[in-house]
Amino acid sequence: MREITYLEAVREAMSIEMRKNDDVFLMGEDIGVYGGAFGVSRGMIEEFGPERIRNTPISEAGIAGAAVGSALTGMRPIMELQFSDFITIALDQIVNQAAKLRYMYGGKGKVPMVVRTPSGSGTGAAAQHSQSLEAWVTHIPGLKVVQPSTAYDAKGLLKAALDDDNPVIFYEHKLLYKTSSEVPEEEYSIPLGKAEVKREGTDITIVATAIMVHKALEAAAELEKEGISVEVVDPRTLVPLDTETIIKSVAKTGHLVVVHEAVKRGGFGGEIASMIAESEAFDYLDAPIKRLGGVETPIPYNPELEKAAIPQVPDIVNAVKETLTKKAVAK
Amino acid sequence: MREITYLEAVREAMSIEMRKNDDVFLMGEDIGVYGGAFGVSRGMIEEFGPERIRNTPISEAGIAGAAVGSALTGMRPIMELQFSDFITIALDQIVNQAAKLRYMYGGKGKVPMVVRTPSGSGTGAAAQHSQSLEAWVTHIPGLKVVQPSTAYDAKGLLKAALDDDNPVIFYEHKLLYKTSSEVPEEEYSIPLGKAEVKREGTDITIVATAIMVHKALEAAAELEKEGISVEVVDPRTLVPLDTETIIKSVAKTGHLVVVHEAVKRGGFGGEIASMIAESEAFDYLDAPIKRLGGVETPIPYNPELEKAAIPQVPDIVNAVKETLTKKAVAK
Amino acid sequence: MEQTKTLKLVPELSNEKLKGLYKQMWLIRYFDEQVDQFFAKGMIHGTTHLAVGQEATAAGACALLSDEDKITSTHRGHGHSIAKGGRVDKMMAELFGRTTGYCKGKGGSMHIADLDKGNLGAMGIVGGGIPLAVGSALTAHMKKLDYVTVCFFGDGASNEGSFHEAINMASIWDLPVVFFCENNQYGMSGNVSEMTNVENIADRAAAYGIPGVVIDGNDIIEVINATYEATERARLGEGPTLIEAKTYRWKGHSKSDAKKYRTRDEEKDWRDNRDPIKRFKEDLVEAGIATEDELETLKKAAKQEMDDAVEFAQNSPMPSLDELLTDVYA
Amino acid sequence: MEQTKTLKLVPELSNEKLKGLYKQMWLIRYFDEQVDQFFAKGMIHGTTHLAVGQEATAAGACALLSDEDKITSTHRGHGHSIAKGGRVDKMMAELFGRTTGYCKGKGGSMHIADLDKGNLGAMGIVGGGIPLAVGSALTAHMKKLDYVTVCFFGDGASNEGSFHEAINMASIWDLPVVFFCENNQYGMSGNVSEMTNVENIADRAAAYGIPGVVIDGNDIIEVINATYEATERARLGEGPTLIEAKTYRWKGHSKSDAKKYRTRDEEKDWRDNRDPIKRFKEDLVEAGIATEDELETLKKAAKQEMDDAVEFAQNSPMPSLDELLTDVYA
Ligand SMILES: Cc1ncc(C[n+]2csc(CCOP(=O)(O)OP(=O)(O)O)c2C)c(N)n1
Ligand SMILES: Cc1ncc(C[n+]2csc(CCOP(=O)(O)OP(=O)(O)O)c2C)c(N)n1
Ligand SMILES: [Mg+2]
Ligand SMILES: [Mg+2]
Repeated sequence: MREITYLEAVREAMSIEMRKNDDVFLMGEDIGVYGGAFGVSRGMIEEFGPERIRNTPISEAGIAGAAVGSALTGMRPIMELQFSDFITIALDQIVNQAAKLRYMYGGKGKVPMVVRTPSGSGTGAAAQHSQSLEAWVTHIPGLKVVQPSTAYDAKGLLKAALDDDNPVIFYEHKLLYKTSSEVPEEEYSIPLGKAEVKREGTDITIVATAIMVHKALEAAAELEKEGISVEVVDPRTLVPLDTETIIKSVAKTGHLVVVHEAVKRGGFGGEIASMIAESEAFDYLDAPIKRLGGVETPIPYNPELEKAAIPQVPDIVNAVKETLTKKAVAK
Repeated sequence: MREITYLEAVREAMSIEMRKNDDVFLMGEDIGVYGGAFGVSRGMIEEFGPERIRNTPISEAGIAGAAVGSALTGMRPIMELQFSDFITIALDQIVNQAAKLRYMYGGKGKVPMVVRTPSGSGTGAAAQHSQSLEAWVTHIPGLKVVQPSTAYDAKGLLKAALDDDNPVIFYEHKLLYKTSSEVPEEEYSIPLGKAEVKREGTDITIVATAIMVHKALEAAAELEKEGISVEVVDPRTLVPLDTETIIKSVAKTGHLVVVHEAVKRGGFGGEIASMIAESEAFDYLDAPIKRLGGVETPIPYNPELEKAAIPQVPDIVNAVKETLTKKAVAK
Repeated sequence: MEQTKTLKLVPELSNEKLKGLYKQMWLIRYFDEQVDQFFAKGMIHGTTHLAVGQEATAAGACALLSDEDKITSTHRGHGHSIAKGGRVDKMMAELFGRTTGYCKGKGGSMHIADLDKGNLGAMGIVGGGIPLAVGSALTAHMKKLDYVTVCFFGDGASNEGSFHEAINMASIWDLPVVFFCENNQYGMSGNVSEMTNVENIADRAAAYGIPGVVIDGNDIIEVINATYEATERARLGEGPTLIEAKTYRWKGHSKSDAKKYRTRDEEKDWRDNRDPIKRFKEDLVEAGIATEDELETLKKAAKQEMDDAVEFAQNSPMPSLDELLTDVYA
Repeated sequence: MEQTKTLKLVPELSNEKLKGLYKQMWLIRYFDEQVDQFFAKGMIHGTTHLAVGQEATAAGACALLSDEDKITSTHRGHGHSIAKGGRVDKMMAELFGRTTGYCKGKGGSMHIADLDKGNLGAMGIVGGGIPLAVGSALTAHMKKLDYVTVCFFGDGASNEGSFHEAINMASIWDLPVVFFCENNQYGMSGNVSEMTNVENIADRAAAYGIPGVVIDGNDIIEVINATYEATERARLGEGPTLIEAKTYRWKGHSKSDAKKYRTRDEEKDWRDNRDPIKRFKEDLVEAGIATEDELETLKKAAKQEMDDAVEFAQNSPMPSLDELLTDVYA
């Protein structure tokens, strides 16, 4: 099968949908001839024109609100939020309006919109352009939250997000944009709420999201050399979360490491770890759960510091080893 | 000792500080003759005048940014955010500026500001005026997060927040405003990062925040009748978090229930529970950790539904009983 | 059309329609006065924001809108809802938290919506509805539908960033939306003259290159005319208009308000000398459109409608607890 | 003062000062051209926003500010930093991520700050610095200090809600702040004429009842005069001014930009016919303030300063990993 990049997969999913459904359109800053800050929509204005590839002023709250209003009245907008850090400006419309309207209105109306936004560090863009704030939106009933880790997943999950009648926040990792995988040309949908076991293993489960899936796989390959069999689970969507697949894996391996790029404190790893600590899998846990996440600092500019701010392959390798040696004592 | 309300305690802490330090001032919507939406600043404009009790336009981003800028240049602003739900509008200035400036500037400058804001449900104000979003700010390095549960704590913690050279988000629970406790007239400070054991017990630990502290205490009193000895720990500050006190308690009781009003999914309870699941206390756990939090819905208007949306005393009682009966099997 | 000339009405409105508006204004007033009493008696929980004294803006701005046309409303939205065709029984039931309410008891006073009638809903976030209205107008523009969206907001809301971002977007895209500012002189407590440095909120239209119009919001005829012109302009694809209607809320901001930020004299002046209902009544009588008696009958009918609504609400069932978890996702 | 008359300067500036500004403009240009090259060669990581072609706004607006006066800067802030007294060696070291940089390598191109010199810092959030500048002005107002704050932002930023909220607040409180819009015609790619519906950003001053001034941002004399008047007004307690300086960025928005949104002809026109440095040079020579030779010497000195800065930066140490966890809390 042909390989395309994650970036192309996102573009393809949007384009296929836009060809079929006039209600779908893309709105955001510099998404026209510029093609978006990361080039995701490059070429789309040429195909779909400026009405449907709608360049906006630099007005994140306005764009988000316009997306909500158009969704409520029959369109299916895709909003490109140029950097996910800027959700700080758009949040009122996303959290207080999009997520709540249907409930507040007693089940009337719906807000089928997708907020696509690049997140993560590694580009040297420093503290205000490198955050991973997905935990915020997972906390809000009414929203769905997606974090694809591969080109294949990106295309299929975006299709599902576009088909969904609810507001979906779709996190694209900047460093994944140029990664490739086999992606069918035709459309397909990956249901929201289905995790994928990206690698099977028996000794320990690593639940990893976005770019950390790849680092976990690298770590797993290294650990294999030492005879440690690692299972890597990629939740793919944080809301809804496929707790079943995660619990099943942990029940099998008895060990859990959770890894995300977002700051550890208050990150979604806490949700995953506690979900396990509350679940029947707790009884199968042979060692404390280990979470890896970003350190408690803003993302620094210097490239070496920047790397040190988030989990790297050796950190995952170490976490696995520590977990496997630290058997539960008292129980 | 005299008793005053939580609301009065907050006002007193501000007033004492403002009498001593000209750099401290209060800024927010309707805090002047109106006295603030909940009456916290009532009477203050009469004492301190309109320059220091500074009524603002309805411009949450502007107010927050003005607070940041004034803090950076030598003032010590207190911002009253009328409802904590509106942090959605102020967040860019709080998260991308206040929290990060010092780090981005390589350790130069400081942003000594306090954002005081009422949170929580129970007033019938529905989905957009009843949230508990404190988990968001706990995720942001550079911020401190405080959640007092009593008048005494409110006064002492606010003093510490005002003395702190960093941005502090200070959550006041609306339903606690009218609760009273003994509060010294003179000033005192409760260090940020010190939990308090609000009730000692031996069978199980409940970590509860804000109004849930009181519900946990009620539950503990009921459970005592059945011979169950509950320890209630109030972290008081979420960032920094006094992990030591919590771990010590869990190591002692071997059982943990975490309760907060915020929506369970993605709430700070996940951080507390996973912190324990990762710590040495894990080995002492005799049953899975149980988290209680708000259900996964916006807060509804109808008062019965509204109550059902967040943990109540019987829920806590049940959670404790369940935890105590559900012993770990496999370990 | 002798009488409409006397009324200085620009669009043509039948006498029936005008009398209907008169009754509607009473319905709005009765509704909010009833709510006020229920709150005072502790029969309704939560909070509420009453528009007594502002009946002409809601009724006038919606007078010519069809069910296809949309509005976005605010925390002070009962009047908008009624004016856009909302049923007072379902509204009152909502305030009582009943299943028969517009939101099945889940939204309450601040979130009444009636999508079938084009009421996109009341928003509790000040300024929150403005970008939403632009989105609604964007749909009309993109789908080539000819509805207009009238966006209500207050003087206080005009200081929110959302006002600026949204109006700018509407202005560059010439969207069919009317920004209708009900300047009732105050936010919660801040007087507009302290909170802005301009004489009129409508002056802000200059920042977007769109028309800004100042009208007497207590004169329903002026409101109808200005909204008519703005909606016509919008439907022709000429873009948005910012209308500022000067008015006054007679009651406090919300259920508990000592109103220290203004004088009783000021209140009395507006109440005695600028009552929008009284004014419309005089206009109708002078123009020979209706007699005092006829108008009295309409007023009584409004009262009856309210009484029925209250009965409906009070006799409606409370939602079951199962309702808590439904309606989150579509 | 024959020459200043010829220069149409309103405030008095010594010849030395004027020549210093000329050198400073070159320093700004050399700095950004150097950065451009380093990026092209992959010697600097991250991204950067260059202000080549906009030297007159930074240099002119800061020309009369003291170290007590403050500025807030933007993602395109190297020029502001230099103009406010920043050292190019520490700036370049910052871009190289070195400990000797302004932010010890933690901030990079987008976050250079120099609090001692009154540079409150570059903000990567478009519009993010505007409320911050208002806060700085509020400090001056409350502490009765007589510094002014000059707030730089772009045409694109004027569509952010923060612009609106912040200027409104400054206007009602008459704060000593100058809102200085560098209208370089584009945001990242959006032309100002597509993204606003007004002829001038300065027209937006009408929404706040403050003066709005349009100037040629490539004529440093106009920039100095307008900023002088605005700062004088601010210091007298008369409140803020919105200055819009029309200018143009010669380079792309950031390190990767195919510039499809504009023509090469347009670029050439600005470059050939409206170069702010060339223009200032001609003015200085015509006014008899400096000879061509003198100016050439200054230009060379600027180049030398840059070369030294690069050497300093390249020879500076990288931060140790321990630095990661420091400086989060005060
Ligand atoms: C974003 C936000 N800020 C503050 C509030 C609290 N609040 C509710 S109504 C109100 C005053 C609004 O004033 P205005 O826009 O003039 O409308 P009015 O109440 O006069 O109808 C305020 C401050 C809110 N609901 N939302
Ligand atoms: C809130 C926010 N939105 C978007 C961006 C991405 N961005 C960086 S610079 C820029 C263009 C800014 O245009 P303008 O204000 O005119 O300044 P200029 O770049 O022309 O100097 C954009 C969209 C950002 N950094 N912050
Ligand atoms: Mg008002
Ligand atoms: Mg620009």
